[in-house]
Amino acid sequence: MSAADTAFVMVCAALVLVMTPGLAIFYGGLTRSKNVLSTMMHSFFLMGLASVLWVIYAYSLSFGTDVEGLIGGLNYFMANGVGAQPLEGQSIPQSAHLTFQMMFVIITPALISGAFAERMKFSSFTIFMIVWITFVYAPVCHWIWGGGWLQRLGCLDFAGGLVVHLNCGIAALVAALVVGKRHGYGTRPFIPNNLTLTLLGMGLLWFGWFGFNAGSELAADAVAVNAFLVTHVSAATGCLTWLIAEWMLRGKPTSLGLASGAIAGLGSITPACGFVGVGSALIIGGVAGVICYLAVLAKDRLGYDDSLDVFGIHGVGGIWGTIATGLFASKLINSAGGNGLFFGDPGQLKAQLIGVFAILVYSSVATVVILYVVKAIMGLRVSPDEEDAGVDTAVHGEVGYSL
Amino acid sequence: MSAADTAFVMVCAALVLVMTPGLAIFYGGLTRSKNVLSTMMHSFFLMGLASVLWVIYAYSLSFGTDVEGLIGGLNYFMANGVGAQPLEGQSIPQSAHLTFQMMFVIITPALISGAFAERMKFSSFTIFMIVWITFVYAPVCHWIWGGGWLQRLGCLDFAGGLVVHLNCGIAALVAALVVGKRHGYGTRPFIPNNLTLTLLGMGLLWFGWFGFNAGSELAADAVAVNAFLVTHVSAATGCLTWLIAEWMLRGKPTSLGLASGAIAGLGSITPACGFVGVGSALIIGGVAGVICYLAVLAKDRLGYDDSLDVFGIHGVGGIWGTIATGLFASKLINSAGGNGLFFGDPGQLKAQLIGVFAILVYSSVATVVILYVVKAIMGLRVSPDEEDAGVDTAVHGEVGYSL
Amino acid sequence: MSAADTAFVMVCAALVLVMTPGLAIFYGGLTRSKNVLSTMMHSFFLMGLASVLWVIYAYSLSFGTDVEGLIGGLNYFMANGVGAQPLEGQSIPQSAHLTFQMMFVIITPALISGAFAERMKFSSFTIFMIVWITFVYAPVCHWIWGGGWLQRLGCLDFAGGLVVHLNCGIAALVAALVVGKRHGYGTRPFIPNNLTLTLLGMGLLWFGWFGFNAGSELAADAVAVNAFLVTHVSAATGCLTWLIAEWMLRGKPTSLGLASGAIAGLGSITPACGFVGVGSALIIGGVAGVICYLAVLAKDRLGYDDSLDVFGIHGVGGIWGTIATGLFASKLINSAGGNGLFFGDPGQLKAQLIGVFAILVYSSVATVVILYVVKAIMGLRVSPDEEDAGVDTAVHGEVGYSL
Amino acid sequence: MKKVEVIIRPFKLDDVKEALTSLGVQGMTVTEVKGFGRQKGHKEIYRGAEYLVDLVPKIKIEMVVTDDLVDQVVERTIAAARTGNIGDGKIFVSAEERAIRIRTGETDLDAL
Amino acid sequence: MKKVEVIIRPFKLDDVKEALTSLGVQGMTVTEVKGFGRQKGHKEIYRGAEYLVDLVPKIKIEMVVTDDLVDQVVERTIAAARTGNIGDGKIFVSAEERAIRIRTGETDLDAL
Amino acid sequence: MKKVEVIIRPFKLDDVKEALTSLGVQGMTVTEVKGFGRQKGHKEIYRGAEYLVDLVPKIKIEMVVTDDLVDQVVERTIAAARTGNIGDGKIFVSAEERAIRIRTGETDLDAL
Ligand SMILES: Nc1ncnc2c1ncn2[C@@H]1O[C@H](COP(=O)(O)OP(=O)(O)O)[C@@H](O)[C@H]1O
Ligand SMILES: Nc1ncnc2c1ncn2[C@@H]1O[C@H](COP(=O)(O)OP(=O)(O)O)[C@@H](O)[C@H]1O
Ligand SMILES: Nc1ncnc2c1ncn2[C@@H]1O[C@H](COP(=O)(O)OP(=O)(O)O)[C@@H](O)[C@H]1O
Repeated sequence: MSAADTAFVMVCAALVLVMTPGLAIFYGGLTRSKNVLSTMMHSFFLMGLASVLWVIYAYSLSFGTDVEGLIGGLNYFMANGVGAQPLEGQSIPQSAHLTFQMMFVIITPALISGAFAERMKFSSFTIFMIVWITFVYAPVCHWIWGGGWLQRLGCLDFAGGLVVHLNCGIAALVAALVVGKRHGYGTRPFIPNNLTLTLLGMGLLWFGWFGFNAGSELAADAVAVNAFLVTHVSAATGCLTWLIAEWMLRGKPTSLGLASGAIAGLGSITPACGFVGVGSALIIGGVAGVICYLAVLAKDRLGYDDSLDVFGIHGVGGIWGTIATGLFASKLINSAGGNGLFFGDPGQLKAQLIGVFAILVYSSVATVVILYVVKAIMGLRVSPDEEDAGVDTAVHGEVGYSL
Repeated sequence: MSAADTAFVMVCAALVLVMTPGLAIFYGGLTRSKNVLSTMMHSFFLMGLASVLWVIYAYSLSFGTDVEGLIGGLNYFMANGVGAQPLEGQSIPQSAHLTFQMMFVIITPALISGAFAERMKFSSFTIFMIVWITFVYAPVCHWIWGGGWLQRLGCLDFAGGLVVHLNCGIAALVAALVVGKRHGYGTRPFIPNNLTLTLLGMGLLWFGWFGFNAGSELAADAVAVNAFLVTHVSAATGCLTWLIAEWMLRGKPTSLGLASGAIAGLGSITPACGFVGVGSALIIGGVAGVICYLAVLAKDRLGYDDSLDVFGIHGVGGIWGTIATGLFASKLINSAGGNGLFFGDPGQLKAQLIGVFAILVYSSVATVVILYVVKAIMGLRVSPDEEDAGVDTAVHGEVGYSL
Repeated sequence: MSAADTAFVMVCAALVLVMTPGLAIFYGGLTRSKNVLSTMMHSFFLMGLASVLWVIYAYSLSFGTDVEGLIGGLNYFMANGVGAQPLEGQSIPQSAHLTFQMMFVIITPALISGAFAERMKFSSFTIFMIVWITFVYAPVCHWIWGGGWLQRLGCLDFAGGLVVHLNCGIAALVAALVVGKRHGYGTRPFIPNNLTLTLLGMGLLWFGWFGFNAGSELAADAVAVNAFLVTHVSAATGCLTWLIAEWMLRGKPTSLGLASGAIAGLGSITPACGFVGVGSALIIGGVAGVICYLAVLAKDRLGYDDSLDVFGIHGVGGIWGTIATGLFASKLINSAGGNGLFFGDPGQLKAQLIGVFAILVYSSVATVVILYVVKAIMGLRVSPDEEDAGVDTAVHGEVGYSL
Repeated sequence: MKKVEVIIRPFKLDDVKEALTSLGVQGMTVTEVKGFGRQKGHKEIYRGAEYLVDLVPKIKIEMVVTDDLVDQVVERTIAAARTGNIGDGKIFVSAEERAIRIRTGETDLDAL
Repeated sequence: MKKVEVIIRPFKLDDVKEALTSLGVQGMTVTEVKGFGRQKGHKEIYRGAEYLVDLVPKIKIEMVVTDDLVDQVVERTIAAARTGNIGDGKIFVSAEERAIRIRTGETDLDAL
Repeated sequence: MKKVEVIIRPFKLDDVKEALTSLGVQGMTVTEVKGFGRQKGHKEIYRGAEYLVDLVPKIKIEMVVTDDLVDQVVERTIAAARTGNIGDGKIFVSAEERAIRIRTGETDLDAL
């Protein structure tokens, strides 16, 4: 066991944890003020709910003894036997592995919640999330990181382009379609209630993302440093290119565009960060800022109400980043990784495309099934009156601001 | 000296430091907007005041050469001799120990300030805090962590259930009673001015608490990882059970309930986190969420104005956590700890109860004496007019928001 | 390579990164609400812009092979060759060094932006910053940290008193004069829109400053711990003395005074933190709180509109801290440092004064030239109408709050 | 000239504004207010404390119009703001004696 | 019908509201305003700058009532809102010509 | 007594307030409002969505004054609030029947 690696992973776990409050305010600031608390609660509530599921059984489903490449066994039920002893090939207590990964199972479903902000029933949200974590997050996590079939196939996902971003992004798209539009969407102005919150949230996300990406190396080595550096570079270029694209197309460089571009850059580099160098990161982030912006513009044409653009940013960013890993990965950066197309191995790109396809299909189908079942049993939306009054007072009995 | 442990403790000290701004906004968001700054200042001001007292003499009183088990000597006056050399049994420079512990002497009195928010005189607050840190915090810290009588007696407090939470909680209860109710308490609605601040504050507290609890091991080892993990688990169950209790009793799951439950879970696991496992943490946090909620409900019956529920959450949580340590502690988790009642040693529970009783008595009596003396000399409250106008403009000459 | 040092530096880099969002809200809260986003964008935008310049060429200009003591060569263009191999005398991958230093090139120009908040044109801001980073930041950084002439001369600047604080402070003063006053300055009240943001921003700055100062040791050793400790102590005394000065002179202890004093203390200890002990830090911070307060009062007499007091706090603090290093530095604290005047070496003070003088002259002259060129080409200010309407809607097409 | 004051549900603002401008109303002033009336409020809960909040958010629109426009204004406002549920709001009409446009000094009808 | 406009200290809102409803006033509209008058303001200090803020927070209540209620409304409001210190506020009464309830189209007294 | 309602640009508040107090106006009530009129609004952009915001921030000042002061109030307000650009605002004058000072019960002219 290495004390340095252990210290590093603990701190990185804390950094990933703080992304969820960061996300809560990032999302919270974007809704109308009558829904700011309900939006924030989605994220905060998952800090409770997902964590409890994780230590009880979801960690085991994800990382327990592999069953046919599809799912983990229940050998780690209730964190049984997860203690000071490192997993094979690791230099940190397994309890640190469980802890670090726990932060991912919080933020992934929290990201989805942006799709149905301002109208989802809290009870239905709770049930949906329990089922989604169990039947979507855990298996997908197992496939890619827990020794499942995609991992064996050589699909690379350093820190969660598939497990986290594409997974949440496509689930969000499905959820936006099934839950339906907000009342007044497209006809009335929906002005963010507090962009200072959103910008600060972006800052916390960027900060925490270092733990997310560099921490995924599970060791304080040069690969971790590289991941840290390229994460930053991609975020930086993402925010610049989104801003420039917007400035050219719409005439105004907005702070929300800046923030959105940073998240696009961060999401896109996530699968790649342990495998690509600085030059590639400049490209990955730069492309991310533009294509995610275009995806967001497309939404307004297509007319579905993915309220906080989860698919446009995380879905599209996750796809792009996973493919980019298949293009730009280099064994010079990480000998334990692979070579992408541009470094001589077209096979890596193929593995990445299979990964993208698999998650797109599985996560969308599973999410649609779950949502329709929940809808049939208990409905998904608050009543129209509650929606007009605002979810905060109607469901939670609170108001965000009394300034 | 271990560089890994040193790095870990420094980062943990930074994490504990950021809890105080977190607390400032947690508290600040809960008051009426005319008092938001004065409430935040209580916390921020202690980042200055308590730190200076600490390096000058309070560290020495707490950790200097033991005098009869009651107090430390003045051998570390002005941080004299506190340098690169580790303390016995530690692997970090003593200056790191002083630094890490300094963050605790900031947040403990800052927690108290929630009891008398919106009406305390700033000058009286200053004097009260100087005296309280000297005559309450320092001795209590010495008793339990500095080689004092409670430590010798075998009372376990891994990260501050007694020193921090019970200590501040009971002082807060006393202060609420001595300072008296806010004008209009119980008759007019007191609506939190900004729950987004409060929720973000909770997020920062949760984040920083990892440093608080895991850092208290002063080494990046498996015990620290365990502390980290169970801290998170207890926070998670605390927020769930408070929310559920509230949902059942009042019909609404509130975001403030969620946040309060998380703090209850965090406070309660604090003394136990280095000694108990995940299963126990699920129970400790789960019980904390319910009993702290009931304590808060009871306040409204009893009618005292502990404005931000410091006793209900930290006091009750501190008592519960300290007792729970006597129930659930296990040498399998930490061989340097003890076995609780459920692991075969009723003696541990006894030691814990003595600890609870000692701090309850000492801190309440000392706090009441200090407050009455300050009251006699200079009064404790702002004038009724100032209270109606708001402490922010009346005392500090500022307004929180000009949106 | 040391994993512990690497972990430490990565985490410190993350801490320094989070200072920029902290600064964004610190500054954002101080302007009028119609300019809150444009003010925050200045900082956030630099997270993108400065980072990209840094990895492409500015790191190389700063730390590339020395050319006549004046500038670095282009050997690290595009981070070429910056990888796992540590620089001489360091125990971390050079990529970690590049990463850590990247955070400094973000926050230094971001600090300047407070001088011309609420009126600067965004396009001109962008051009100004590109040129300033290239022609001011990079050479100054090289002189002092990259093996340039000031470093050879023995001028000490542990973490950026000259490179960051004095450099930005004097540039800010110049910028305030060249850009000119805000419309209505001195005649209409300019009330901060949201001091809760400002206070939280101060908290994040304080938190991140640990990474800034302790991380500058690039190793998790006793010098780093000392830097950490004295940083905190100086911040603490700074906030106390500013508050007391204000209380005595104006009759009110303000939360903004508290926050400003903390920043003054932090800025002032920055060059000294690796070389001075706790006692000296008490003095450095205490003096900083008073003289920066007086500098801010003087501004209102002199009548220039350094809107967020960048010169008064960072400029004056940077000068004081750099001189104080020449007074209080001690080889007992850091054998790799020097002895200040009070520890027997007047030569150190001389070196410090040369450093102060050099940066004052170079940065002010270069900044004035750059600004006049940009002004001639494209102007510096938004139109009077845009200024009255607010930069947020006029330039960025957004509003900060819709509560 | 008459002053027409309209109190409506916040989310109806755009509809009412549109209805009025299409009528030829060239200016109006909008205020965020809280209304107390038959519409019942909601419960808010903060830890132990429970409050019945009986002030609900409303929008007040004030416009000064020529006498002959009043009836149409009332009619169109009702059409645009009505949901049929309690709390739709009120319209009040009162006399206005003078109006002046600051920019030009024009008065009365010319000032509207 | 008369329109009664009341300007009071913010913390008196609940008392006044209660006094008025007990009188039978069924509706009112509340606005957060700032008042300038004899009550002196306070000093605000932001770093070097010092401002005298002479606009103090007040609450404005507007209600349209039948003529016969006016005297009682005035009386009760005074009783509830008075502290005796400068800044207690004002009551203004003016004529209102028409009132319409949007929900039902009822007019005048029926609309209140 | 007349009620004068003035709608101005926010940044003109101090100038207008000063002009009025120098005239002897002893009290006024200020509200933050949004105005719709000839002044065109601005575009806001939030990711894909683009809105034309045609409500611009304005300040409303209400004051009740004696009849003989009205002309001067109008004149001075225009002088202080005018920029000459579209959106300078309006002044409206209407009759006020009664005024009462809550603190003392004084009425009408004595109450102002
Ligand atoms: N007498 C009144 N004077 C002034 N405003 C009133 C009066 N009655 C109602 N209002 C306003 O009209 C709003 C709607 O009235 P309410 O009685 O709730 O519903 P409805 O108009 O459907 O009868 C109230 O919230 C209040 O703002
Ligand atoms: N002439 C006026 N017209 C409109 N509002 C007024 C007038 N005079 C006073 N007010 C309002 O009444 C409030 C209280 O008035 P003030 O002169 O401070 O105290 P008092 O009512 O006790 O004499 C002011 O803050 C202002 O809002
Ligand atoms: N008929 C009206 N009734 C009430 N308020 C009006 C009316 N017309 C204009 N206003 C107010 O006056 C403001 C300025 O009017 P506008 O037409 O934009 O410019 P100008 O006064 O220069 O002609 C508007 O924003 C609105 O608040």
